[in-house]
Order: sequence, then structure tokens, then C-alpha cells
Amino acid sequence: MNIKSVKSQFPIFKKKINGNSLVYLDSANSSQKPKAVINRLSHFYENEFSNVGRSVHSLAVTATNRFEESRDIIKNFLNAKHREEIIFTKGATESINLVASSYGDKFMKEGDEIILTELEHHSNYVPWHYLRDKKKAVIKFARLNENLEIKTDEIKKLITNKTKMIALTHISNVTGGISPLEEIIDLANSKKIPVLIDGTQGAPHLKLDMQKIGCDFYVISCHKMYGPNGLGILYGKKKWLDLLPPYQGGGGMIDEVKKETITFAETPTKFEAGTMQTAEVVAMGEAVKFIESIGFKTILDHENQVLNYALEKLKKNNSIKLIGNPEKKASVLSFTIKGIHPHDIATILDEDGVAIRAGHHCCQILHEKIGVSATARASLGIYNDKDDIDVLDSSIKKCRKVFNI
Amino acid sequence: MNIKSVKSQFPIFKKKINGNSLVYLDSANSSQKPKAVINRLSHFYENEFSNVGRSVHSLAVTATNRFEESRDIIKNFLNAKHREEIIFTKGATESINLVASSYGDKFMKEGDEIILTELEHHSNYVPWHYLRDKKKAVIKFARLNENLEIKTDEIKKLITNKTKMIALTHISNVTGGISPLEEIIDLANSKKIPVLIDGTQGAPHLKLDMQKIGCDFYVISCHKMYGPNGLGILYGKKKWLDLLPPYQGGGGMIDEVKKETITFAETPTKFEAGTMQTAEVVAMGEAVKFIESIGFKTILDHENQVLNYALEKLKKNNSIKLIGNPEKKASVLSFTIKGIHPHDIATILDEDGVAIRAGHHCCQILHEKIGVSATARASLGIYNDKDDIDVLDSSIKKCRKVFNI
Amino acid sequence: MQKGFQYLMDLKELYQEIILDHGKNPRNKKICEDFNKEAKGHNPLCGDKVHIYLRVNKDKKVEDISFEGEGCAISIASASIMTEVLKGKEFNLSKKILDDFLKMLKDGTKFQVNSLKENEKISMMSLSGVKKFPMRVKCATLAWHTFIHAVEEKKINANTEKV
Amino acid sequence: MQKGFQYLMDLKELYQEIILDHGKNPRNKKICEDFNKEAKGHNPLCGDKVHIYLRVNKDKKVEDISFEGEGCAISIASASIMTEVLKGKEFNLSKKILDDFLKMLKDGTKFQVNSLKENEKISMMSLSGVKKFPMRVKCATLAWHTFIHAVEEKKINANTEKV
Ligand SMILES: Cc1ncc(COP(=O)(O)O)c(C=O)c1O
Ligand SMILES: Cc1ncc(COP(=O)(O)O)c(C=O)c1O
Repeated sequence: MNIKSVKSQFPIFKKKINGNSLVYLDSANSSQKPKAVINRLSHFYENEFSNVGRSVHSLAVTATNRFEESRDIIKNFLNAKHREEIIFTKGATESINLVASSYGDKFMKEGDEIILTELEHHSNYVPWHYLRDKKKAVIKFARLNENLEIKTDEIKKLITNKTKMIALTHISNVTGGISPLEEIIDLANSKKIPVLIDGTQGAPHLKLDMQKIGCDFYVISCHKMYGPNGLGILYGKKKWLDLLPPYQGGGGMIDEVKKETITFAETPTKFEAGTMQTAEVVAMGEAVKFIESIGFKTILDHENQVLNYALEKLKKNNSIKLIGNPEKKASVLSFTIKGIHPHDIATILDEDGVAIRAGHHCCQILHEKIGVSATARASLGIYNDKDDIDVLDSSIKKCRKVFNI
Repeated sequence: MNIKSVKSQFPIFKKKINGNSLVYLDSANSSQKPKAVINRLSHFYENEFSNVGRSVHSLAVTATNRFEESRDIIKNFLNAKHREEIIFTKGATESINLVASSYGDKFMKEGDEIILTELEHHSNYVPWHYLRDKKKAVIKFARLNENLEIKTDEIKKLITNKTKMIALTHISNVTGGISPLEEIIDLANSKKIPVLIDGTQGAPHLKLDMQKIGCDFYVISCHKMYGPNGLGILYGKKKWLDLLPPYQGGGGMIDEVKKETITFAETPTKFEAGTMQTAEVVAMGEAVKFIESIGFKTILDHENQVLNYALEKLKKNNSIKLIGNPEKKASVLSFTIKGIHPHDIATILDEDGVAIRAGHHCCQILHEKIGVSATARASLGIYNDKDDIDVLDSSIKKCRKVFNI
Repeated sequence: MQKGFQYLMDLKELYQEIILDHGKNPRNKKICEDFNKEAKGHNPLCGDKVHIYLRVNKDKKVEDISFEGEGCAISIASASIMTEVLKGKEFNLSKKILDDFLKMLKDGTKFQVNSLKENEKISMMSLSGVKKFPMRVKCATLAWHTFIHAVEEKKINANTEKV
Repeated sequence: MQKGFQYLMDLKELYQEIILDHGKNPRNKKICEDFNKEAKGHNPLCGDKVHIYLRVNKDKKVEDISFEGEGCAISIASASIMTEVLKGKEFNLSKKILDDFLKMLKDGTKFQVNSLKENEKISMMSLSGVKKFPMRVKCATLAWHTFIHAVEEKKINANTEKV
């Protein structure tokens, strides 16, 4: 992969940060956007804009076609079996809320159990917490091992005949650890327990195949995979989506509305209430094309090289403590420096144009477990290279100077 | 107002539809976007993009500032009392779902009553229908008069001491009728019943002042007011927003998360779960600036002129029946032609580049009342002029030729 | 204006005499006697509705077929034409005809079913104009999908959103 | 590089010796004896937490003040400095000092309270470097807002998201 040419497709890198080139290491938070995606948005608004599916004039026909083409592009990208398995949402967070609400309403009762892990993002806990409140359900957290990895056995231990859902992350947004999905889903399937995968960090970094993964639900945020803001994807097995009640109510998702009764459309329509994010959906098709134009294998190889280079380099730096040591790992690197709070690290790094994130990364349960309230996190995207890591490394060294330690 | 110069700010009008200039009369469905808004989106993605509020690096600081500036712009635009009264959602539909869910959960019980009108869009009925189902509540529909107007007396009749919500549209998306908000809200206030106004059609066409209107909730879809797709606004009085439980759960809206308990942030944060539509929020600030650069008075005067011209012209056409005859009316004109189905009308008009909508416009209750399943709808935006109406009129005449009637 | 002219031609093709005729004077628009199968269909986006009634005998032959409904010229004409074409045909044959019809709308392929009479072909082909009007394809197919629902006794209504 | 240099200066100003000192060796970081008011504060975005303890006498004077918490150098230094400055002061005066402090962070205005001692002013002013780092303002104000919550005995935790 020619990293220079990839990077040059992202306009933001022309920008200087405090006089320095931007070293963007915050892609786990949100990725930057390639020119093609930004242009697709503008082009759509300038030449093709209309609401979809609700008018029969030419613009609306074009817009509807573009919208539904994106659904097909994403269906193929994820290798879903049916196009009706692809639902557009506001983001991964909404996708999980949708499942927790619709699935929970229909299939859960008092005392039923949900298994999560200590690694989950708040987005994959708070919606289940609502369900716990509403249905008097029980949430069990699978414990992580000393490397902060999810282990199938820890999940297995928690399964009872009341287990009604297992929800876990594909890749941790703190440790970068990749979960053993195959094992866990095999286990769950054997007990007929549905599995939701929080793929927010998985989708940008791994080649996905829904039919092979075999999970019941998989959620994605487009803004983390070079796509536009404000758009998410919910993949769900058709058998579930056919059964689940709709989530939000409004225009577009109904079959027939009377004063006493309402009947609903079928999937995916029944889950897409109100005017959809037409422009964003169309632009997301372009983001997928961008990813495919480089190829997932190339992306993985490149990101792994940079990640390994970074691990090597940072491990040499004695003042740094890495968070978690998962065997299988992708694209995320969290750390602490003794005596310097992550927020202060982030501020000092920013001086050199290095953008990292500091905080609990919406994983307070994990941070409580490791006994720190915040960590610093560098995370990779397709546009990062070893030079970025060199700047990161020397910038980290500067922190100790500023703090006189 | 110099209509030519306004129109020239919308790139889409450079486009030809079937060889003709675009006569866009589908703004009630979604409005076209001015260059400034489209450019703001691109500029943000190219130069300022970052996730908001979650990192301390420079890009994130800029993005957060832009995001919160937009909240202030909108607060001022609506003359809300507090900036915490402005919540960003996916659209009007989500805004209503949020209120119905959070308010309903907390304040409604079996037998409680919700008053709607026969004029409501499905988005202002289906969410209340869910609540009816969930809480065994009752929905009462205020009847329209023969002009298809909402009359305060009809609402008054329905009020009992079980009435817990009155929800109605500001402007009808079928008749263009403007509701007597002042009367209705006075009445509701005197009985301490909260009022939700579906302002989806109101916000693009009327100068709004939340403190003067005095409603408890007001919902808006940005895509109908020259802003981007996928963004909505919920205005709520602070006293309510402080009381209501959060809606979706996820990152950003929490205070503290533990394995057994979760505490939530305060408004507006508690209602903004997950990564927000940063770019869209920023671009919406630009849409408001665009509107203000022309001025609401100018917009109203212009749109009313065009509307009256259209009414005059279409009333002369004997084959046309106008839907509803409200005394106070804005920007929307629905009609039928005897012997020709609205879908066929829309297809024939499209030949001349005239984009209208045909269908039930997500108002099946209204259509059932008037005994037709579909109508044709022409709706105005800031960019329409009398020439557009002339094309519409002659194109309508052509329908009868194609149908040999 | 080249394109505008082409479009006018397309429009004339869409609203052929035969369509306007079926649209204005639909055949078999009633509830047929002693029907033993039925299904409702609905196009939620435009509000087109159709209700198909069938009387089927033991040999799975459609003895009688009729419809009720409201909608645009295309959807009414399509329902009317369908009832004319399918009356007296066997289930299996009907399904093949339906396949032919859908394929014609999709990619203009010729009919595979040999037994269709010339006037049946002509009336079915009169609907081929919708090809150029993608949003109208659902109008043309609504009745046909609903027919299948009736035959297969599906519980849920036919919904063109889905197909 | 002009801008880079300026920024380096800003950074040095942000992390002045006095801040680093308070950050490393915070004063009054404990639970003070016989406290009769307390409040917790939290910055949800970064996880900074503070818990303020006060012993207030009948004349509404802060006899003792201390804090516990974790956070960045700025938030710890700010809490530490605050306890030094407010100890022994009356409520009303404390509130005025807090106003001064917030205004200084916001637009650099000079202190209005005349009775502040020179060293108190210097330590408060050592936090003025955050002006150039908008995201860090919340770190600097957390303890102060929490102090007000303690004084006013608010039920909800101080939350910098709000202020
Ligand atoms: C009156 C009215 N209310 C609500 C809505 C729903 O808005 P949205 O689809 O943008 O959520 C619309 C538009 O479709 C409308 O016209
Ligand atoms: C692992 C994980 N899950 C869920 C989310 C929530 O995604 P979003 O905020 O885009 O809805 C994120 C990102 O913040 C994440 O990293």
C-alpha cells in the first residue's frame, strides 16, 4: 500500500495543528473522511437531493435508487444473506438501543439474564441497563483475564437457562483486543442464545462476513469507518427482524394507520421511522467503495505493521504502562505515564500536532477494574504510518520534561 | 427579495429534469440546500473534523466549540430561554418519540388521555400509539371542521382531568393550515396540560419565539429548513427536561457507570446518547444564518405572494379540487383532479420538470376523513416564484390531455 | 429538448389507450361469487390498495377472479388485466405467467409461457411502459403480488415495500 | 513555527511550577475532621472526580476545608489552591472569590475582591493559563463548582458538563 497516496486522499492532513503536521491518532473515536466521501455528500446535495421513497418525481426516484443501492453495497460488504437484514440507524448506539428495546420488549421477562463483559463501551451496557430496570432482568458481566481479554470460559460460566442475550464487543476500544467470536457464537448457538456483537471498532479494521460470523445482530457506526456522521448500521438476522416489533414510530414505517389500530411495514422499513439520512446513506456507499478500493487485506497488513512498530517502540519507553496485553490485537493502544494524568499528556501531545484521546473512553467498568479513572489512547486508521509513531514517541518523552520528572 | 439571487444560491437548480428546468414544489417533503450549507459540511469535514466533547486535542476543541455554537445559534433563533432547552435528535420523528417515551414513562398511567387532531402526521401519532399500547392510555382525536381546520373548541371538548398531553401540528403538511396555537396553549396552560407542537412544517415558514408561544415541547426537522439530512431539534422547557428520564442510553449521556447502577448527566447531555451528528449540527448553524440573512419577514411575504398567486390560478381551473380551505394558510397546496389519480398526475408533471408529491403524505387519518386515499401536493420553499406556478398550472392542464378527459 | 421529447413518448407509452381504458373501466372489479381465497395488498408509499378474490376448484384452477381497490391508473389497469388473463388458468400456470410479467417489467424479457393468447400478451405488454418509470413499477405489480398471497394463503398483507 | 513556539509558551504557562507543585503535592488532600458539609463533583468527559469536605461554623465561616479526588494536574492543583484560599473565609466572601476566579478564566478580568492576599492572588492566577486551552477550563473549575454545591447542599453532584 502506498501510504502517501492514501493519506493524500484525506484533505484534513493539509491542515497544520499548532504549526505542525497533524498526527491523527484518534480514529477509534472517529475517523477522518476521504475526499471521495465528502464529495459524494456535496454532489448528492447539489445534484440529486430529494427525500427518498415518498415521491414519484425524477429527483425522488434517483435519490431512492441511490439510497437502496447503498443498502446493497453494505449488504455485500458485510456478506449478509438478505438486503432486508441491513437497517440504517443514527449510529451504533441507536442500533443497540433498538435491539435492547425491541428484543427486550418481546422476549424478556423478570429474572431473565443478559451477559455482557467488563470490556463493554457504555453504549453496549446502558441500553441493557434500561432493560434490567424495566423488566427486572439481570445483567452479568463476564470477567476479563489479567491481559484484559474476554475468554469464552468466563462467558460459559455465566450461562443459565435464563440467559436471553449475550452482547459483547468485537474489538475493544481501549485494549484493541479482538474477541474470540467464533467460540462464543458457537457456544451461544448450541444453547440457542442470541448474540449481539458491538462491531463499532470491528467494522473499520476487520473483513466482515455476517454469514460466517453467524451472530444474530451486529452494529456499526459509519463515522468510524471513513463514512459520514450521524449514520449507523444494524445488521440483524432476518428471522429476528421479522419477529421484532418496530422501535421508533413515525412516517414511512407503517402499513396502515387508523384511529384505533396501526399495522406496520416489514423489515427493514418498519425499523426506519421518519425521514432517513439520505445523503449520509449515499455517502456511506462511497466509504465502502473507498475501503474496497484499497482492500481489507492491505489495510490489515498495513495497520498491523504500524501497530507492531508502535508496541515495540512504546514498550522500550520505561515510563509507559500499556493497558491490557491481548494476544490478538488491532489498532488501539492505551497507556498511562506514572505521575502524569492522561489529560495532561493529551494536552502536551497536542502541542506537537498529535491528536490522542484521554479519559475513560466510555468504559468506566473497565477503568474501575484496572483502578485508574483515565488512560491515554492512541488509535490507528488507514492513514497512519511509522512516522506518526515516531512523533508520538518523542512527544510522549517530552511530557516528562514538562512535568520535570 | 431578489428571488433570482436567492435561487442562484441553490446549486440544484442548475440541473435539468427531463430537459426542463427544475420546478421544485416538494419542499414540505424536504427542502433543497443552499451552497453555504453544503460548503459548511465539506469545510467541516475537510478542515475541522473530529468527534466532539471527548478529546482534548485541538481538532476536538474546535469541533466542540462549533457544535455548541450551533446550539446557541438555534437557541437564539427559537428564542428559547436556556441553551439546555435545545436537544439535537435525528429528526422530528425521533424528537416526538423521545417525548412520548420519556414523558409517558414518567407521567402517564392507565386510562390517562392524549389529545391529538385528525390533521396529524403519522410521526405525531404512532409514538403516542405506542404509549397507548404500553400504558393502556387513551388517544382522542380532535375533529376538524369542514375547512379541515383545527378549532380550539374541538380540543376543549375533549379535555378531562385525565388529559396528560395535547400534541398537534403547527402547520398541516396537507392543507397548509396554521393552527391557533395561542388559544390552544392558553387553554392547556390554564389546565396545566403540557403541549407538544409538531413544528416540522412551522419552523421553515414562520418566525418562532418559544417564550412567546409558550408550548412545552416543539419539534423540528432540519432537512425541511434548508439544513442537512439526519438532524432534528427538540425544544423542551427546562423544567420538563430536568424531570424527564433519558431516552436512548450510551456514551456521553452518563454521569457515572458502575456494574449495578448508572447515573445520568443533565439536560441536554442526558438526551444526546452516542456520537452526535457533529457535521450536520455545524451545518445547521449555517442554515439558520442563511435564513436570517434573508429575514423571516421577507420570506413570509414572498412565500405568501406565491401561495396566493397559486391559489388564484388553481381555483380558476375547474377540474381541480383543493384539499381544505383554512383561513390562515402557509406554503402547502394539496389537490385532486377528478378521474386522474394523484400518482398519475405526479408522473405527468414530472415530465415538465415539476416535482410534486402524491400519496397520503403520512396523514392517513385525514385522508380517510376526506374519503380519498391519495392527493397531489405542491409545496413551496424560499426559491419558488410565480413562474413556477405558471409551469405547474399548464402542466396540470396537460394531465387531462394525456388522459383524454 | 431531445430528452424532453423522448420523455413525452415514454409518457404516451405509459398511458397507452389500453391502460386508460382498463383504468377507467376496470374489468372484474367486484367481489366474485363464492370466492374461497382472498388477500389484501397495499403500497404504503402511495396508498394504493387492492383486494383480490379467487374461487379455486379442486384441481387448483382459478374458476373466478375479481378485485376491489383504489389506486392510480397503472395499478387499477394492472389488476383489471390480471383478472382477465388469469381467469380459468391453473395455479402453476398462473405463477409462470406472473414470473413472465415481472421479468418483462424488470428487463423486458420475452414471455416464456407459450399458451398465452395474443390478446393476453398484448394487454400484459401494455404495462411494459412502466419500465422507464421505476417508481411506478410497484403500482404495476401490486395486484400480481397480492394474487400470490391469496394463492398461498399468506397471513400478512402483500406490501410493495417488501418486493 | 511562530505558532508552534507560541503554543510552547502557552504550555509552559499552563504547567507553571506552582501548578506542578500543587499537582504533585496537593494541600489539604484528606477528609477534614468533623466536616459538616460535603459534595461530590465529576467531569464525565475525562473522569476527573473531586469530593469536597467543609467544616462550617454558625457564622457561616469555612473553618476547615479539604478534598479528595483524582484527576489531571490542573484539576488537582485547582482543588488544592482553592482549599488554601478559602480556608477561614466566610461563605459570602467565598462566593465572590469564586466569581472572580471564574471571570478570570473566562475573560481575564482582574479580581474584584480586595481582601485577597498577594500569595492567594498569585496561586489563583497561576491557573489562568487554561484560558488558552478551552477543554481544560472544566478541569480548573470542577473543585470550585463542587464547593458551591457543598455550601448550598445541593442533592445532585456537580457536573462540569452542565456549567
Ligand atoms: C407535519 C409533519 N410532522 C412530522 C414530520 C416528520 O418529520 P421527519 O420525517 O423529518 O422526522 C413531517 C415530515 O415528514 C411533517 O410534515
Ligand atoms: C466499542 C464501541 N461501542 C460503541 C460505540 C458507540 O458508537 P457511537 O457513539 O458512534 O454510537 C463506540 C464509540 O464510541 C465504541 O468504541
